[in-house]
Amino acid sequence: MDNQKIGVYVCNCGTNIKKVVDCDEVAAKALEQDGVVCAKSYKYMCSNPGQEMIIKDIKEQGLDRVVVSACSPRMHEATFRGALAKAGLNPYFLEMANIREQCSWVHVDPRAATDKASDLTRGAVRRVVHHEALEKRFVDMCPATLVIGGGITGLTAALELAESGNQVYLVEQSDRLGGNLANVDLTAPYLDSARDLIRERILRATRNPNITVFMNAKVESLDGYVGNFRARIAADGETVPVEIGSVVVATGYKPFDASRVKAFGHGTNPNVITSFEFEAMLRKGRIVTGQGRPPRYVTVIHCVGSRSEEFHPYCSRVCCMTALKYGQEIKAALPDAFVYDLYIDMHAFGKGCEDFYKQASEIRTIFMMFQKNTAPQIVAAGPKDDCEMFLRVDDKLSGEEVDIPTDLIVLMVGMEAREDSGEVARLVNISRDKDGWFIESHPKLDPVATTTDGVYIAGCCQSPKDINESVAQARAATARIMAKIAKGRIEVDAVFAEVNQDDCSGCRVCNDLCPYGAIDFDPEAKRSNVISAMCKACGACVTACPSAAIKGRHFTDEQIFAQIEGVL
Amino acid sequence: METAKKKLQIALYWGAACGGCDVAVLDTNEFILDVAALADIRLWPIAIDGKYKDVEAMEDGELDLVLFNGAVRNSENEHIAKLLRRKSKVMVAFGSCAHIGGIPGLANQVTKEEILDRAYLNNPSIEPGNRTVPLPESHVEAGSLEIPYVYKRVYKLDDIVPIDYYVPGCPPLPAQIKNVLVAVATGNLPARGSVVGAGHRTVCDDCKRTRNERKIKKFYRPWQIIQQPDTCLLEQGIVCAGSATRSGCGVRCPNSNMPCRGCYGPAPNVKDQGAKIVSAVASIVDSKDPAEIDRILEDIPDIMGYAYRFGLAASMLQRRI
Amino acid sequence: MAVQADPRLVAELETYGAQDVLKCYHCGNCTAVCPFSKEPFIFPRKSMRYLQMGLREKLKANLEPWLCYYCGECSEQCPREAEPGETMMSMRRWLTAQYDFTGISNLLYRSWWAELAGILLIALATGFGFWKFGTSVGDIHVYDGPNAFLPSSAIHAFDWTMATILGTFLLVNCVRMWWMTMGKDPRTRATPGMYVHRLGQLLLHFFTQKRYSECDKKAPWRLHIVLMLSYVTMLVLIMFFLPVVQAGPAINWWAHALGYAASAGLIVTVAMALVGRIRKSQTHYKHSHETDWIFLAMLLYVAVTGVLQHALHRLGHPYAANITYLAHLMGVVPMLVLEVPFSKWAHMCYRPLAMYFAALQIDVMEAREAGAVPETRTA
Amino acid sequence: MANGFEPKIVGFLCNWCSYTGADLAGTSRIKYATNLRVIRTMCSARIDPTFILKALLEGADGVLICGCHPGDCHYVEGNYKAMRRFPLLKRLLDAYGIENERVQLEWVSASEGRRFAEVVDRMTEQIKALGPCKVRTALDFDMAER
Repeated sequence: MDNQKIGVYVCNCGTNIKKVVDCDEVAAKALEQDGVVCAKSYKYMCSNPGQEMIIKDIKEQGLDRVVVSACSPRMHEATFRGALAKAGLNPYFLEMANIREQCSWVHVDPRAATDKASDLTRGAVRRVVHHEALEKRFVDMCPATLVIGGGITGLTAALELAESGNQVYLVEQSDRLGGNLANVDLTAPYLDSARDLIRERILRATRNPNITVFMNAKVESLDGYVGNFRARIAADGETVPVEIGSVVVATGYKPFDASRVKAFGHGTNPNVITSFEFEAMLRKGRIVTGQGRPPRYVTVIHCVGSRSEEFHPYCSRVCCMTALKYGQEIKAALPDAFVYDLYIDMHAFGKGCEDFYKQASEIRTIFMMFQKNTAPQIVAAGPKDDCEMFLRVDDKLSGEEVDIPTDLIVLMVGMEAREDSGEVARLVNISRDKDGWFIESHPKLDPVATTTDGVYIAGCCQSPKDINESVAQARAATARIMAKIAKGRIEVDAVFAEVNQDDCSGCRVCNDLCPYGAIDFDPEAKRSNVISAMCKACGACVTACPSAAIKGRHFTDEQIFAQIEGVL
Repeated sequence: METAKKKLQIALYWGAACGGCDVAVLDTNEFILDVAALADIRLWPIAIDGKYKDVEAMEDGELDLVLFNGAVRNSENEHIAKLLRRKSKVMVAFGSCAHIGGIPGLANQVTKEEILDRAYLNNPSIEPGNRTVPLPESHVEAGSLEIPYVYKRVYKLDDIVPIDYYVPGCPPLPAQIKNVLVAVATGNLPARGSVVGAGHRTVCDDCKRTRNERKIKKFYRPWQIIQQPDTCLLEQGIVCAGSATRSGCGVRCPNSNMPCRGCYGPAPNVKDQGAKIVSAVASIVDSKDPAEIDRILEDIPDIMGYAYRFGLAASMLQRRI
Repeated sequence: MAVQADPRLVAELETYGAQDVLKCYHCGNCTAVCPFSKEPFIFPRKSMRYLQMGLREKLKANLEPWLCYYCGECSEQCPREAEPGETMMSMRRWLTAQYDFTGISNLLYRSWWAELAGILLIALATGFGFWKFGTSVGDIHVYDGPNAFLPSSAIHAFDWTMATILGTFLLVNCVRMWWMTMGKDPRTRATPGMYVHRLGQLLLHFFTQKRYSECDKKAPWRLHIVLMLSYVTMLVLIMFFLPVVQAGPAINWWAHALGYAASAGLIVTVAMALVGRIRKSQTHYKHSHETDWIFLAMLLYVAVTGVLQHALHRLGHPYAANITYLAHLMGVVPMLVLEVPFSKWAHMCYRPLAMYFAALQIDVMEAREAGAVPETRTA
Repeated sequence: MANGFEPKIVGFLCNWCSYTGADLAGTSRIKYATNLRVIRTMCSARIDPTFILKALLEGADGVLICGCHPGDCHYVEGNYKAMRRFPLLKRLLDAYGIENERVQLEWVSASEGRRFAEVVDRMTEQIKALGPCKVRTALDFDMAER
């Protein structure tokens, strides 16, 4: 440890870091540290010239440890590890100090920010001294995949995989395939029939010999790790164990319960229906009021349960275009009917959607804008009025409170996370956001992977989305899976916990702490052991081990102690 | 046993200690006679007479071995420790107090003033109105009398003088004492700074009780529960420090149906024994509800007493601030 | 107070020339680009909104269509091609019909064949009447002086009679306009002092269309002012100096010079407007309601026949001049009867009145605010 | 008191939630106090009570422990382990005479950049009010003078 040669690289990130942090000073201070043989400040460390600089120094100056003070390691740790590897150095001899996201971007005082950056860099230098060379591990990749959810997303994923020759276990909770889309009439904005879209896929899926469909089924348990999962599927009163390499979660969404919005009286007023109830009418080909006659005035209300403080703050994304579609479908069926469209904001961002919005105007949909967090009020009609009721709207565009004649109200119910999303999340070990949607690995760069290797999310279980987006995600997930299948074996992280058998006394404190069951106890030897392939490196056992016999690789006590000393 | 060219010169002394370590040396039974035959015991207040000036008269390094038990609590402890260090080739911190502060170390939770107050002023056994407090220096007719000066806190021995070896235990297991003496006699010693006369794992390694599932819903003090004789005490909710305590004691306490209190100090790689006990014991509490967790943990009284029964002076933070 | 929406209003306005009203999605570009859109008269977006929602009463009380001169910039900027400019135009037509108590206006705007039939009917009646009258009092071969076929004194008297009748109709409609926009709503009631104070506005806008000149595009204003001044000159000459104008055959330059200039102005501007509408050369010419064509055609016809009868008389063809004069009258009378109180011509009153009322509404608002501020604070 | 005193706070942050939340505060350019020095762990379950003692020993004026909200752990239930250890650790620290506010446990999710900034600001203010932590000076003093 005494003869280590550490290189410290302070990134300016253009001006992102430099405008607050004196990068030259950080580098100069780093150079005073024991073991640091070179310290440089550079415009963009992540750029090719930046990486080349590190590689060159490793080769020419014989660096054996590298500290990069730059952005968050969540951003570029992989980049710089790659640079180390390219220079022939074990990639784990890298440590990053986060002086952008957690320093220059959040502070304004250059003196304090520079001091903090120096402290963080010192912590990294002290830590990297204790880094050890770690080797990547490889495990076999089972080519079968478990797809949870038989909606358009799950079906697409299953077909994509099966038609490439891979075994798929498709688990559907209900007694039919097709999911929510099976309840829809036409789709926006091109007015294709949902039935056509879904039926063909169901047929192909049920006929494909590579797909085993489990109906009325549930995944009871999922163990193992990427490439080597074991699931138990409960269907028809029995439990089927399957071995799979990957999991696609495509559990979809649940329509918002409109009766929760008391003002509309859904469930008590027969002329107030949800978009899904209206779809059923459209599929039957008969639009009627609760009184059984064709409506003269139909009012479509957007954002029921969405974009509201009381219910869900997010936009459900598909309701706006669906509402416009209703204008088209109503006018086609009842040319003399008036269609009111009550919205908060019109979200018409998809391909063809702005045109579709314009078309809705052209066919004389009457648009009204109401205030967020308010609900239009139903007002009784008088005997002389030719409508069932009035809807009182505080129209934002005119500032007027307007009573609009209405026979039938269609509530555009938003999407919400299914009640069982928490259960599913625990089952496959992924996280949910505050609204219950599953969280992706990276919102921009890794939208279908999750923080659990080998588990992918696609479609509306991740967040509300359109059919095309769901299908795209299903295909993205399958592409990721097939890439792994093609390789045959997969690399797993070299970071995991290991029990030093010489130190373990078999106290078994750690045994029940592992959520992955990766700790094995040998009753003969009275020693515990971590099965490294199953370990996800949380470190719970490392911390609990009262005899410090478990080492959390890359997060050892020594490394963290050194970092504590360094930052203070 | 081979006769040395020259008899081994040894001394045994005590600092802030109870005397148990000295008794433990005697507990080696007949072996002590071998020791006497093998070595010149130059100082051992509990067994033979000896004065400071005898020690002061020795050449530096004249003693081959000093077994110093007890922590450092006052100026006398420090003085004699430094003196013996100078006169000895090998100085061993003998027993928990010298090793890690021991029971006296628990006094680091309170101030010297609080201790004096409790011991000499406000205590039910003190006659009301008695305000006698020992002073470092008293003036009497014959002149000035001095007694050792009590320090503000307790130090483990190596805070005061460099130590060559540590023999843990409260007291050290007689069998281990034998091993140490034999090792010194034969020169078969490990690297300086090592713990000798102990194992390198934890008490659990030697414990015969069976260990199964680690999930605790309730903690008990030993007298609150009827024990399963063959089952791990911790598993039964009795806070046992065995899993966080260096092995070598012979599992004396758990074998006597009492939980380990940690006298052998932390396991070799552990930096802070109490923190590890806290971490291990709390980890296996079987609840996810903060209120319930609090309730369960409340059954552990006196956390310092459990975490640092012997090791407070050697813990990271060493004392109450 | 909630107001009731009438989804049928848009369709109603469409018969007045409104187009693509529902395409508007209220981005407000039109309002942003309009040089006249200022608090409290924010248009055309708000008027579009009232119309889309079918707030009939709101629209009736609305002065804003009259504050617009249709430069067309709003329609040009509209991302939805919702034609706000043309919608404002159609609202002016609709408002004209609303102000009119007879219902004639409504009929004329909604049915071009009714208008044509009306014109034809009045023309025939006029022709027949004057023929009977001319042949009974004079000789068709005599244009001027004793025994003249259509003596200027008689025509003069007829003009004044007609002006009185039409003026009455127009006045009633103007009063109705006042009621709808100012009188009905207690919040827009101005004090007599305010009415006197702002009277200058009425005259200013009547004679100069000062506001029109403030549009970013100046050419339409120029054309309009020439046309309007030519018309007014002609009106003054005819109403007050008809005997002088008609006397001859010698040319009386002090009167005739004005007449020639006015005639030339009329013919040229009307022709330009017609060509513009045919070619759709500018935004405000893009959409032409039937009434626009009829109005321009009649104006051109009247100007041309007026000039022609004058020329024939001066050139010494009294017979031809009289026949042309009769034809001229057959155009003038229906044009004035239908246009002045019931159609396009009425805007010469409504527009300056609207400017006047708008100024008053601002006064009322300011007065109310000045008085109301402390009240709301304590409340 | 402690005029101009700028405490040093060591933060142990879970990689998946609070560390990401701290990154989010950065990408959102939310400003907060400069006193925190972050050490990343993969899970709050890895945050050993020893680390907290070590930080205090090395002169930290405060220690912030952040994990995922209960029920939302990347490692299923690692944060519950942190939750269980914390009260016992607090009792230990209390016995050591360490003020309650010096060591805090907060649940901050990956989406709570603003909350993270608020937690840091609040804690910095609390520790500024407390003044410097005396552990380091006390132990140095012990060695200099008995």
